[in-house]
Amino acid sequence: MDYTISAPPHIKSKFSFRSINRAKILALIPVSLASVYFFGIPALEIILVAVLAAVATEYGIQRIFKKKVTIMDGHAALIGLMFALLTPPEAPIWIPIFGAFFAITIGKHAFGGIGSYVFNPVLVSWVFVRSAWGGFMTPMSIPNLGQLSDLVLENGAGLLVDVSPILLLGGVYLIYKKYIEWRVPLVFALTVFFFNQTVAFFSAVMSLIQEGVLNPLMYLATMFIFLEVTDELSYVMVGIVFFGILFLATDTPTSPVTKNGRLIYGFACGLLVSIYGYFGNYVDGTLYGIFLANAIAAYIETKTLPAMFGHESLLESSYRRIMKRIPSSLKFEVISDE
Amino acid sequence: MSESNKDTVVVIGKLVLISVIAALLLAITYIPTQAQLERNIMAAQEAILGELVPGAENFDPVEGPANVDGEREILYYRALDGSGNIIGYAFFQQQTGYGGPIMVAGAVDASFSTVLGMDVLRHEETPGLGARITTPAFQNQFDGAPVQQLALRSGGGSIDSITGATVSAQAVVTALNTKINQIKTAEA
Amino acid sequence: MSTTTTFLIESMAILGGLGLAVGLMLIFASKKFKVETNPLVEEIISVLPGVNCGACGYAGCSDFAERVVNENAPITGCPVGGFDVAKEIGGIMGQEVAEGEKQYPFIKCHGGLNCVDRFEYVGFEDCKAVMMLSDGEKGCSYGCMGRGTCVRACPFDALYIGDDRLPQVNKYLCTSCGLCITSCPNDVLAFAKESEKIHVRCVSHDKGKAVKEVCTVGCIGCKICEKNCPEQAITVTDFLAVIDQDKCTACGICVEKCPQNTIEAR
Amino acid sequence: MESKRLKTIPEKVVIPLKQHNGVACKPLVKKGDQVLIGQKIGESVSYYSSDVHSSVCGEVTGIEEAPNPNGNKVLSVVIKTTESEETVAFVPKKHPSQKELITIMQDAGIVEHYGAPTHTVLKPEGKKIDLVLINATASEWIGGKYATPKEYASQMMDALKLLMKASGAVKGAIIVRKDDEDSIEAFEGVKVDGKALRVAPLLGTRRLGHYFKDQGSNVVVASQERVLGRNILNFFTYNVTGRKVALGCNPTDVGVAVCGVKSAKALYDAVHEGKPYYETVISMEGAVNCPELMLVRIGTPFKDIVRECTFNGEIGKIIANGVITGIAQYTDEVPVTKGTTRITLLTKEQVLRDESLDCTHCARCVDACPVSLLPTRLHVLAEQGRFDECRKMHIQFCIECGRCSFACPSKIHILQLIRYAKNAIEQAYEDDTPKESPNLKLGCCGGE
Amino acid sequence: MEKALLAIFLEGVFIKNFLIIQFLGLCSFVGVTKDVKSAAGMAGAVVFVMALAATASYMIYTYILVPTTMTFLDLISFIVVIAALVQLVEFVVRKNIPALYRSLGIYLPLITTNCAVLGVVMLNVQSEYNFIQSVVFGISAGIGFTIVMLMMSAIRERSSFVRTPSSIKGLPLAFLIATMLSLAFVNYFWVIPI
Amino acid sequence: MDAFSEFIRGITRDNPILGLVLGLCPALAVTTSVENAIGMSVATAFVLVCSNVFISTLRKQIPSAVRLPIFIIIIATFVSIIRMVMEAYVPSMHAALGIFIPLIVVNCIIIGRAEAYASKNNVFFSFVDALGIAAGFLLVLVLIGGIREILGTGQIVAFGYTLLSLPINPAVTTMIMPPGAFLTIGIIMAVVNYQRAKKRAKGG
Ligand SMILES: Cc1cc2nc3c(=O)[nH]c(=O)nc-3n(C[C@H](O)[C@H](O)[C@H](O)COP(=O)(O)O)c2cc1C
Ligand SMILES: Cc1cc2nc3c(=O)[nH]c(=O)nc-3n(C[C@H](O)[C@H](O)[C@H](O)COP(=O)(O)O)c2cc1C
Ligand SMILES: Cc1cc2nc3c(=O)[nH]c(=O)nc-3n(C[C@H](O)[C@H](O)[C@H](O)COP(=O)(O)O)c2cc1C
Ligand SMILES: Cc1cc2nc3c(=O)[nH]c(=O)nc-3n(C[C@H](O)[C@H](O)[C@H](O)CO)c2cc1C
Ligand code: SF4
Ligand code: SF4
Ligand code: SF4
Ligand code: SF4
Ligand code: FES
Repeated sequence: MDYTISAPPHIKSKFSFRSINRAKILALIPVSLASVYFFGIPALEIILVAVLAAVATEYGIQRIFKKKVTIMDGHAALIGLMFALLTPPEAPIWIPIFGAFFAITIGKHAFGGIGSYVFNPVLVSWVFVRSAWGGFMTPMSIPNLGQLSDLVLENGAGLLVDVSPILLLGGVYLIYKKYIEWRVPLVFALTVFFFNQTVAFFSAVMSLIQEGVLNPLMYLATMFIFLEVTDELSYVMVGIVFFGILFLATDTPTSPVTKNGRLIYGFACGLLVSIYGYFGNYVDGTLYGIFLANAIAAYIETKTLPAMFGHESLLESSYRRIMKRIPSSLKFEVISDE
Repeated sequence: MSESNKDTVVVIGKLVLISVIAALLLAITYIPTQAQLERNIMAAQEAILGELVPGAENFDPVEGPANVDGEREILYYRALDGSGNIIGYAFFQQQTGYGGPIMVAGAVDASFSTVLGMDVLRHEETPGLGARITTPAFQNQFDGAPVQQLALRSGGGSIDSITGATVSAQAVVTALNTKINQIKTAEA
Repeated sequence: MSTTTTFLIESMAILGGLGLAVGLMLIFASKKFKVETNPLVEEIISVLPGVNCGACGYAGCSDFAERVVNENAPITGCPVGGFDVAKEIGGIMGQEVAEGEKQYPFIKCHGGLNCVDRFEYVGFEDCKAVMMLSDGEKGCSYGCMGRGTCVRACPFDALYIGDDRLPQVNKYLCTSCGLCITSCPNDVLAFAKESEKIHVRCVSHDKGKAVKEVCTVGCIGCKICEKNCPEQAITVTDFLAVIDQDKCTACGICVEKCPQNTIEAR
Repeated sequence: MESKRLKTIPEKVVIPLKQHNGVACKPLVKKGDQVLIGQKIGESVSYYSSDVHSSVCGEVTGIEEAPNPNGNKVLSVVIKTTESEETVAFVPKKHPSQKELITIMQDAGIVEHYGAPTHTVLKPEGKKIDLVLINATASEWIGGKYATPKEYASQMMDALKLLMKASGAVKGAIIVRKDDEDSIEAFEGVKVDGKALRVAPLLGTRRLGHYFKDQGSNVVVASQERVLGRNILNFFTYNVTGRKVALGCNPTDVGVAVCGVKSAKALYDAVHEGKPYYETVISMEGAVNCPELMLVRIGTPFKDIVRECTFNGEIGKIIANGVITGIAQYTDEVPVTKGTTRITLLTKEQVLRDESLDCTHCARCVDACPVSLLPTRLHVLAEQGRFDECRKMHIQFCIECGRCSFACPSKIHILQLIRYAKNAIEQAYEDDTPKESPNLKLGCCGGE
Repeated sequence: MEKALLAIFLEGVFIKNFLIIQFLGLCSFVGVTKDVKSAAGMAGAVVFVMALAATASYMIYTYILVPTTMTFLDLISFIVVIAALVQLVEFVVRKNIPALYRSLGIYLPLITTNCAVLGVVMLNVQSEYNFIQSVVFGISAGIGFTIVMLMMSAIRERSSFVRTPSSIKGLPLAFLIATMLSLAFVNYFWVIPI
Repeated sequence: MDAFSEFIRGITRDNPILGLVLGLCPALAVTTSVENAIGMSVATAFVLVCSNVFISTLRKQIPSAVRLPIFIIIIATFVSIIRMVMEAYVPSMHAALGIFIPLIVVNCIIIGRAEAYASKNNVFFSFVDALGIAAGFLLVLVLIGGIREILGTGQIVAFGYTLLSLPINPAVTTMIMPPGAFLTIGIIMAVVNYQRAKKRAKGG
């Protein structure tokens, strides 16, 4: 047994499931700390209890079914933490316990564990808990804040995660560092942005019509609304939406694997979230919307598989037409050492 | 060929025979059950009216104008005591809830100040959520509730809504309010 | 006529009329769109296990059913269904079947931990995958590599790799489909009947010295068993003992005599 | 860096009789025979075969199946060496004709390092070659190794002319790597037919055709990014010439012959120095203290080379060629062959032993794949033995570049599984040559 | 009852989705959703039969049963008509599109006993829809059925690439997925104001 | 063939829900409470028994070409009868089961049994088979209904009696909503599968 043999390649990238989970947890630490600061001890309790419950459940299940114990990969802890952040601070303490338990058992392991689940375990659990005990999951309290703007410190009713949108931008850093894939969050964010700005645009046009304005320049000028932070847009600038875009929609097992599929999925997320948000609110809307998008992800995937022999989809042929213009030497980019 | 034609006739004959027997059986069941059904409805309405206005001896239906077919719809009932005095008004009203129409029965006293009671006849609400409008806990709130207070607590009234089912509770309250106002106008 | 009687007759007329119409339509359609099918095929499909494993040698259960009806494929052809299914198919086809003895895969190598490894392997856990990178991980190029290609080939979860790094068969789950046997790149597996008690658990044709270097339980071709067998059931060819199961009486002498403990009674 | 000859002569050499794709050579010696350096010991038996020469003086101790760097055992001549340096002269004809050049190549055993005998690349049956390329992008270390840079450049130019003559092509080019400044400097101003050449950058649609016209010459030197992978020849050809070569076809199908620097140099040596292909330059990589280039005799067991280097730590993995596509060896007895460009050594600590986790559908492999396959699907289908579905998902088009395996955070052995499935498919379907790539639309064999 | 067509439509497709909220047609839902192709075929067949059945039953109900006050014969006449229709379709498909017949195989006759088809018909009667409303309801129920069949089958197809515990593989997994689809629909679509 | 084992088979191996996986719609739709589950099972049992007996009596007379239409007419007749009777005499139960009473017609169990059993066996065994299947149906429905009701409302109330109540407060409302039905049956099936696999591996 002198040497090791294995198939090539003999080196692998530094990313691992574990490092990705750890990075995500790290990125969520700032907002967790802020929520403890503003909501006080209940928030701390919820976070600790949810993480502990998730890890303990994972350990228990893996022991009972005689599987390898994988609590050290950080996935269970991440699920627990994410559930906790989606809980309102005044929820009774058994809510995060049950939520973490349900997420790990039904959401994760019933489907087969890491990578095998089709629905984000956090969302599975959250939606179940929300529909079972709606009253406890409705955000009530308003964190006691100073005069900071909404984007830095959210001044509305909230779940723990709603404390501060800006503190969630660690997720953007993770995208930059390639811990998180970029297509879904980008298209998601753009869709939400344009949906709301378009709504604002149309309502502005409608009000002009009602006022009987005839000057076409006035109508043209409403285009500038796309550059403003409209009321509609400001409803979206809340922690939960940022969290959904950066951390929930980007959960890889629940999004399509094809490149085009991911673009469509991001669009679907954005649309579903915006529609719900338009009629209802963005707290439920973000979570229900992404959950529903999870359900159609598989279908998107089957429809965006690489084309069959000799056939090309519309999307691909236009893609190819664009690619033709790009210098061919750029296409086979050399693998660099990251 | 003629053999198979004969077969065909037999087959179809048997099919028709079975159909006819089925029809006979059904018709025979239909006649008594239909009669029972009509009795059920009458009894249910009477029972409910009686429950809502316990002291009433008699219910006098007030009918609306005749429609094209010459039928008159019963708008509400005057509840009369033994001596023929009006002690209240009872009514049925349909209102759209969360899952579909809700048929509410209600009664109000003669001075339109106090609700005498409320009951739900038919509904399609979610079991466990909206369906709780049929529970005594919800319905008892209406017994003797002042008409001015007839609104959900969130709307400044005295009625507690059901967790997770505001729409259903609101529908019941709206039904009562609408009809009471209607009767008040009609009687004034 | 009373209203009740009218009512009854009317209802009978309506439903009778409907029945007539439907009947006529169906009869017409069934003649117009007639397609010949063999109901026997459907019946056989319904008794087959429906795993579509192809162990019968045909393209799935329905193909097998069709062949049984149309091409006289053997009614005992489904190894998964075994005797029970064969009997049912026999019932449908009007044939008799006699029950044969059940066979299970037998692991002809006892190397496992007793056999040295030549290198450390990191990669896809599969014997064929190892074979693609080298000519096997074990010192003995004939033996079981214990990476479980057979385990993954079994559609019924009947195999698992035991603590000795050799595959084990769960008899209750095994359906004798033989897929594991064809999957093994080293031909380590073979069917053996329950009644066959004595087995040589080695497949190495290497010379005794070479075997001894790598494996403590391999057959070294010393012929002691051949000499001691009272029934002359054992012959050593090409440095490997082979037992003729027809002659073997399971006396167990060879088991005792084998210096390498290669022969086993079970 | 100077390339230096291995200090000691190995005790024995193992010379495989098949160091090329095609038919194995027939041994010309038998056990007990004495052989000299450069003596032909294996003779080609068909056009798709190339001769094998002894690299040492000594006695043949056996002709047996011996471990080969490709992982299998191959019939090889084992020679016990003596100190003598007696050489058999290889006298090529002066000013050979096209036909004679082809014969010289086969006689001198010149083989591309990826396997094809060079003469079959230049003169493929039934196809006409109009352009010869020397790909110097993969091996920048060769610049200045055989000689000084300028000498190297002029040798390559000579080799290119020989190659063009052998193939009958009118045009030829040497492609160097864009960031390989040594080579670019060496080739800058090389004179061809009295005209000084400039190294032309290949950019966008400015491919070779443009520079042939621009420089008014039939021979150019161009620079180009490096492409990695198994079917890189096709991409290389496409990038350089714009001619599309379907996966499963060869550049020769579109009239292009692609040769490597090593075979070009070997051809130069054979024609001008009378030396058949029995020595080659390899580099040492990985845990080696001083990565060095070495001129080694073909057939030298790895252990003799390894012994001459120093290491940081205990050797855990010996890889023939590089870390991305190289093959790990279970023994250090394997010999250097004409296909060996490099020996990579990893210490026990450097060896990856990560356990494969379940696929998380993170799609990093999908993003990494240069031919737009879905490795995330392929590896599962391969593992589950669903090979038919693998075919439906175009597994044949995988160029085995290994980027997917590299990228996978779950450390799944994707490429290995893909090869596993391809192997099974090859066995199940005799002729499974892909004719057209669905994703890249590289066209058919011979088609534009 | 007067009801906007859009409301009927949205209700039929989403809010009261036949499969995952009303529990109509579950047998085919768990039986024929192992791959997208056959799910699509089955859904197509169901939608087709639904449309035919809704029309035919509306005619029978309005022009035969109501005038003769024989409404108590509704169930039996509807089911006979549906059965006949399905068998007719089966004959035609088997003769003219054998490929489709082979892939749908035993499921065509199953449509007869598919709750969704009879469900549309009975709900039409129960809700006292007029002809246009009946047709819109039938179509929307069909679309809702198809959407969920496709979602379900795509998810189940994908599930064959992952490691589901063996005792959950198959039907239990199908029900777990249905749980999630149901949770998603129930919670999401109630926001649509109608 | 003995009657008792035929009966038991309907509960175990040929259990309509867990074994044959037929008739799922009513099994999920009406099991919001034990009471509804019992009501539904009884109605189904009535139709199942009557149609099985009727069909096996007539089995020699039924021409195979129009077998299915005739079965359906027979079944639909009994369903219509039970529907009218329930509407008249137990109106509240009728209202609770709603559209699923007429849908008994298309309950795959009934037509399946007619096809697979009653048309091939004599009256007595058809009767026993129907009883067994009906019992199996009842048991599973009551199990699902029980789980959903106790978790979903915190108590089990049937026919005016509180059979069981839990100190769970507040109850898991989702369990009596549609997702709860799928979740319950999914988990029940998984447990059954797990037990079966375990038994099989041990040679049972
Ligand atoms: C805000 C933030 C910044 C991070 N910055 C880096 C970084 O610059 N480089 C990096 O490799 N990982 C970064 N990470 C990820 C983790 O710190 C860490 O790399 C990971 O847990 C383990 O990575 P390893 O596999 O390289 O050890 C960052 C994470 C967060 C939340
Ligand atoms: C991810 C990865 C990518 C690599 N890409 C390149 C590359 O683009 N170019 C390169 O010269 N070497 C690359 N290498 C190193 C090669 O594997 C090889 O060892 C080295 O390039 C020498 O190859 P050569 O002899 O063909 O020049 C890469 C290594 C890794 C780990
Ligand atoms: C002309 C030419 C042809 C090549 N053909 C192959 C080939 O067929 N297979 C292959 O694995 N690599 C081929 N290569 C790639 C290089 O040989 C590469 O350096 C070698 O495989 C080791 O590289 P690595 O260090 O990146 O693993 C070819 C390179 C050149 C220049
Ligand atoms: C599955 C589900 C069922 C619901 N059922 C009802 C209901 O029956 N009655 C009601 O008023 N609201 C119902 N709602 C709406 C909701 O719980 C509640 O009305 C709002 O949260 C506050 O008005 C339901 C919501 C969901 C998700
Ligand atoms: S028996 Fe064969 S397939 Fe099974 S583990 Fe051993 S070598 Fe592998
Ligand atoms: S152990 Fe072998 S023979 Fe038995 S069922 Fe499994 S694959 Fe078939
Ligand atoms: S599948 Fe993997 S090895 Fe094959 S071409 Fe794509 S990335 Fe390279
Ligand atoms: S990179 Fe690995 S984990 Fe990610 S999708 Fe590909 S195979 Fe799966
Ligand atoms: S019971 Fe509804 S489709 Fe079978």
